[in-house]
Amino acid sequence: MGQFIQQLINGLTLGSVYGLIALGYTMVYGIIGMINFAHGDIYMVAAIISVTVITLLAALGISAVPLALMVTLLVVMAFTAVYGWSVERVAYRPLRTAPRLAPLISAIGMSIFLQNMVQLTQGARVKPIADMMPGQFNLFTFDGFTVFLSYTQLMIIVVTVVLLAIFTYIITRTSFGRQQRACEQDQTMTALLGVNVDRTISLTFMLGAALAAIAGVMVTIYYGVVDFAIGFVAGLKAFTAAVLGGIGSLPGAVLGGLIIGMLESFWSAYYSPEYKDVAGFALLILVLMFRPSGLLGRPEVEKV
Amino acid sequence: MSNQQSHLLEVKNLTMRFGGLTAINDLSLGIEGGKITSIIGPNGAGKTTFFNCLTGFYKPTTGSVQMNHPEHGALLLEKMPSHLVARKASVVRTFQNIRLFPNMTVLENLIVAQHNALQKASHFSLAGLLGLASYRQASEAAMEKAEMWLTRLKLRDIANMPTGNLSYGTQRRVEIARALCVDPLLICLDEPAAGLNPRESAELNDLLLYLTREHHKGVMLIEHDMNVVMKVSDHICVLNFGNKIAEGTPEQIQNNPEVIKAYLGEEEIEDTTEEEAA
Amino acid sequence: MNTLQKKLSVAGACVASMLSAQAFADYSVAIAGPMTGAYASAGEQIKRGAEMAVADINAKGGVNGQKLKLEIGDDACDPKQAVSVANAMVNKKIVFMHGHWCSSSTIPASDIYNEAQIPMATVSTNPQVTERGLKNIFRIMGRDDQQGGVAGAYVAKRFAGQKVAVLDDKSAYGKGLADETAKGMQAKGMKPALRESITAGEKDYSGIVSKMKAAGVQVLVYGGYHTEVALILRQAQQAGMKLMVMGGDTLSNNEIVTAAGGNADSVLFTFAPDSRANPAAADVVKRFRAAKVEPDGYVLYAYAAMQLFQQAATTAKSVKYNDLRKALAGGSFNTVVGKMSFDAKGDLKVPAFVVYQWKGNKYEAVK
Amino acid sequence: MTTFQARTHTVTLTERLKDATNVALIAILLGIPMIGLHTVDAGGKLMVATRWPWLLAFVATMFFGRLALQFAIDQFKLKRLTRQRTRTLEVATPRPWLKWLGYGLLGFSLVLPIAFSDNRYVVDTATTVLIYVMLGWGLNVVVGLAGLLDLGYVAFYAVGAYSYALLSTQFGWNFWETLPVAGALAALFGILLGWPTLRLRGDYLAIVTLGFGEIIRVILINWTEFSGGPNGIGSIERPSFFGLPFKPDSDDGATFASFFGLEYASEHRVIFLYYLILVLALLTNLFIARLRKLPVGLAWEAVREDEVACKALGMNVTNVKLSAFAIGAMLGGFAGVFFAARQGFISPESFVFSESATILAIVVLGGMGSQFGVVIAASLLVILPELGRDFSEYRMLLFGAAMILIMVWKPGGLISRREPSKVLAGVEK
Repeated sequence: MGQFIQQLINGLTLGSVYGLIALGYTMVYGIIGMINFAHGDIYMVAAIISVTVITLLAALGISAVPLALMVTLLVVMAFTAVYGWSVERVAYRPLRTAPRLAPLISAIGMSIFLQNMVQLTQGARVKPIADMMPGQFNLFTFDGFTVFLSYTQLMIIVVTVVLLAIFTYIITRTSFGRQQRACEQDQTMTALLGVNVDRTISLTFMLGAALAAIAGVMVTIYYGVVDFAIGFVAGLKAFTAAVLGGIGSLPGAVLGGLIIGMLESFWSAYYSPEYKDVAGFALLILVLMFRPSGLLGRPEVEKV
Repeated sequence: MSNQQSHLLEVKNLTMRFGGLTAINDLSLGIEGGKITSIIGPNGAGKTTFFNCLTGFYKPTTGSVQMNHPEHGALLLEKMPSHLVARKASVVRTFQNIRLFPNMTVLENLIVAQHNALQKASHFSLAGLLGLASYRQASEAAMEKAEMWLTRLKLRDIANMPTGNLSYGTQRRVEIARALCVDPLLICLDEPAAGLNPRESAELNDLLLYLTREHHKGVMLIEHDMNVVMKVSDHICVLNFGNKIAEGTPEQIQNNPEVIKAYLGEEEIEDTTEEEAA
Repeated sequence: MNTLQKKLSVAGACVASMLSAQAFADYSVAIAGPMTGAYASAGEQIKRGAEMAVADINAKGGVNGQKLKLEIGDDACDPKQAVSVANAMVNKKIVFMHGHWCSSSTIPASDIYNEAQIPMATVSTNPQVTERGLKNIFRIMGRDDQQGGVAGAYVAKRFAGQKVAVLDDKSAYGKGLADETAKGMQAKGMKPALRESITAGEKDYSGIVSKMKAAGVQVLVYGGYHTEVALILRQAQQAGMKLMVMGGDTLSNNEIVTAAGGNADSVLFTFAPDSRANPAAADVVKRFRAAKVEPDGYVLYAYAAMQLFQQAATTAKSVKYNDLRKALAGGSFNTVVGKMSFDAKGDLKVPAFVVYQWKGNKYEAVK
Repeated sequence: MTTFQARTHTVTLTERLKDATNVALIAILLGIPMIGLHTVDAGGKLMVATRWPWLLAFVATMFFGRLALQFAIDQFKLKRLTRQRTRTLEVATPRPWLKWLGYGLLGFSLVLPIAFSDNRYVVDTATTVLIYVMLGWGLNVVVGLAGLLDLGYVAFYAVGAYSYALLSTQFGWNFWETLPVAGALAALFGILLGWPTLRLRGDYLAIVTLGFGEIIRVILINWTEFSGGPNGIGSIERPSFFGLPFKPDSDDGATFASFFGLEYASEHRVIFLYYLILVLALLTNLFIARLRKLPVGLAWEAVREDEVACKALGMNVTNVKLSAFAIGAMLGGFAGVFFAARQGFISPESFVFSESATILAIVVLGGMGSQFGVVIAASLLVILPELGRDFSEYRMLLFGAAMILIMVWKPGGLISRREPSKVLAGVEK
């Protein structure tokens, strides 16, 4: 029983991490309808930068946790947003009118480039940080199994919920959100109505990158160790989560992330971690067979 | 000539509801082979929805569409998957916004339309791969049929051009030619005259008459261009907000008050007073 | 000196030495391993060790009067790339290969070296590497079954009566080592309470940690690489578990200390007799540390491999395959990692495995 | 702000400098966290070290690089401008040089092993190119012709490889006996994958196929009794020349060398393997070229163009899609069988997602649906990393950058012209 609750918490945290990255995926996909394979690596770049920033802050003696955390988040978000902008400007803008699959391939190229760039500039070794938020709440002990919720886990879950609310507000209520949704429906028409499509798309990529940055910082603090190869697996899982929840829908991304996070945690705790990825993909295929546009996705009405 | 009493196609109490909206409300209609039947009505009257129910793209909420097929007997179209409607019941349609295969040439579009016959002849592509005589003959027959319709619709000299960059009027004619290559018993044309200049719509009229008189094909037409409808139609059915408000020969329809009211709005006739009061 | 600058200067030196030595460098020797990809840090170690060794040998007049030229192959632990690296090396007419690192790369590449009659010294520990009867393979590190046997016996003795979980990371190396250690434990009458495998390259192992916690596991025997061990250790400490870890040679990499958040004192691992304490290695170790390169893990093995070639080629007075192979098979060599001699299959004759334990930033042998 | 009179607007130097400074500014922001600062391992703890000179160098190269790039683009645009005026609207005439290039390549591929008979590395790389050409053609049926975005194509490659490995090691089947069986098995898996994805579109289809590829790989890794798990399967029987094995002369029966009175050399096997894959590739090309003209081939392309229209014409779209998956998978299976036979050892590491991504890149880069484009793209994407072997660490970095640059330069793929498969004689285009 204790283990069940513990896995519930672990699953919630892992799901929130997947959800955070999936949010970035869905926002980018939502606006230009393209699978941004490099998004996982933008998250990795953010994680690497957060290690540098956290280590620098510790060296400068800024140890008050809330202050250090706020500074790290802001700095990492800023730099990662520039990376997001540059990736879009170099690899995707020239291909905006190209056939659908061209940006997909340049995204894969960009993903390989980012991984190797970081390996060359920051070295291949694993980069650890001291535990920034030690301590946890020991909730209860049930026949010898103490269930705990660490501060970091709580922070990750709270941050995910808050971000989901903020970005849903941005997309649905603000004028920038309307421009984004307009771009997604019909870019040419939106441009004719006077919306600067290029700027909107670039801003979306920067927002997506900022989201990935927050996920990167959270993961660095939670797991305490980061290397240049974490982007690929995380990107794959987040993409699955975004599609499971219905690509293009923000709550869908978080919901998809939570489901996959939970499934993996319980599967590896109660059955065996060997086939947990198979379970994740099998669930996705099952859902898509009955709801071809994901759980919360808008069913694409085929206009005859 | 198909006999008069039993229609080629009988629509009985067809209703189509999308959630709260009733697109078609209890429509019954008989369509005769070898005749041109037109469906007219203001925009949003449910004409295209009717076509979609007819050709299996929408499953009607209630009612049935019965096809009296010379060989296969009575077929309930709404029970059949959409591709069987074309293959077994040989009822083919064209689309309001043209759906051609843009990157393929005009000829290829017409060959694809004869896919079923060719595929059977190619025996899962084996006969085709080995270049057996049976397949070669079927392939040549398909080319001849395509060439026949190309000539008939004056598309011969652009046969090898990709359809994507043809003019709007030409694309319409290619779509009709493609539909004819399926050898349909009933061909449903969704606003074929839209965007055609007078010369082209005159040619369309000749074609429609040619199809029904010479080839005894049933033709169903959704059209707003009244001089096409009134000129060629043998039978007209008028829809308004999903209800059939009139049916009959072009003359009957032209001076049917219900039709005029639906189309041209309120006439200055005696009951205008309570109109102001409402 | 930072890493990028050092790399460039070393590469510059290589190019310069290649150009200058072009005139009379007859012997091309090569190393192959994952210079890019997830295990690039191991590739880096091999490269450093081999470069230093070649520089030292060339400084002392090379081998049989010829200078050595070092060729570097990157297979990123992918069998397909390993095959193309092997073919490239055959074309470069190398006379000796120290590589590959991942067992799944060594096996396909060894067929090509065998056909092209090139002797190779590898550190891959999967038994299958030398079980296929190829005459050109010499393994300069113990095999999984030998390593597993020592580890299994030690765990059964020291942790008798405690609950032990055996995990692996589904890699050819990891699974082989975990299976052999479990066999070693069962031979001494201790049955593992848990036998699972996890996915390498991920971050979240909370599932398996809470499974071990629920099963009351106190000792984890792990087959695989140090990154995952550090993560599991960290997440176990967070879950309030005091977990002792027993692993293989890959845990000798000091990255595990930093990755486990500063203390990896509960990590034990089997490794060959510690070369750094070996007097013959003393001055080499000093020079490595002077170049800010900690000679742990595979650095000294790469150095030893080059020494192996030098001594065998000198005694055989030629680098032709048959002479060199006979010299390698028959002779016994003293290298920075101790004395080496090979049995019929090409495995180390007496692979004494010693159990070490991490103490802060260093590891020491444990009795 | 793209000014519309750009065409005649003479670009001033100040504009170029302003633009280059913008790029330099962005380079600074990009460079600070990655090049300016980096963490170094100092005795168990991380310490941040700085290398400002490297950052300066990076920014400078970006600044001057941008200037040079803009200058080159201006020249290119100017040249193209003048050239365009002289040429009438280029009607899609069939480009003869393409046909000659095709024959030239074919001739070169026949003669290559003889020309490089001593250089085993070139022959082996050429064999790898041909494997990827086979895989590219297989995936081209699914993605190029039928328009079904398949990101899990490596699963069929694995099915082919493992069926040959298992059949040859467990039951002693030789290469030629296994080939058809493995192809059929892969086709079956193709249908197994195709069936649940029938109603899915574009990216949803992509993620399901990606999932399918990962499921196969994870099963191969974990089901050790069946697939040898991570250790893979070794000592797979090498194909022999109609029964004559490629072995040094030994007493048990004639070998290839002894039969033909040649002195044994390991290159014989490599050259034989090259010709074997070449024959397979040519047969595949013939097979697909004919299929394209058959109703099934036309149906594939029709489904890619507009599925709804196909249904309206009475085409059973489900069968068409499944046949595309099956044929594509079968070709992937054949390539897998050859891969296992050539390498003699297979393990799950060879069937990861990045293989599917590379094969997809080959199809898209080659030009969707173009057989010849796949050949060029496959050679490019295999030879490029090999060329980079010398500067080992920067190899993959440049490979990633090359992929981006090529896609930006040729978004429609190298050969983006479609050869009609049915032509009405007597009608000029």
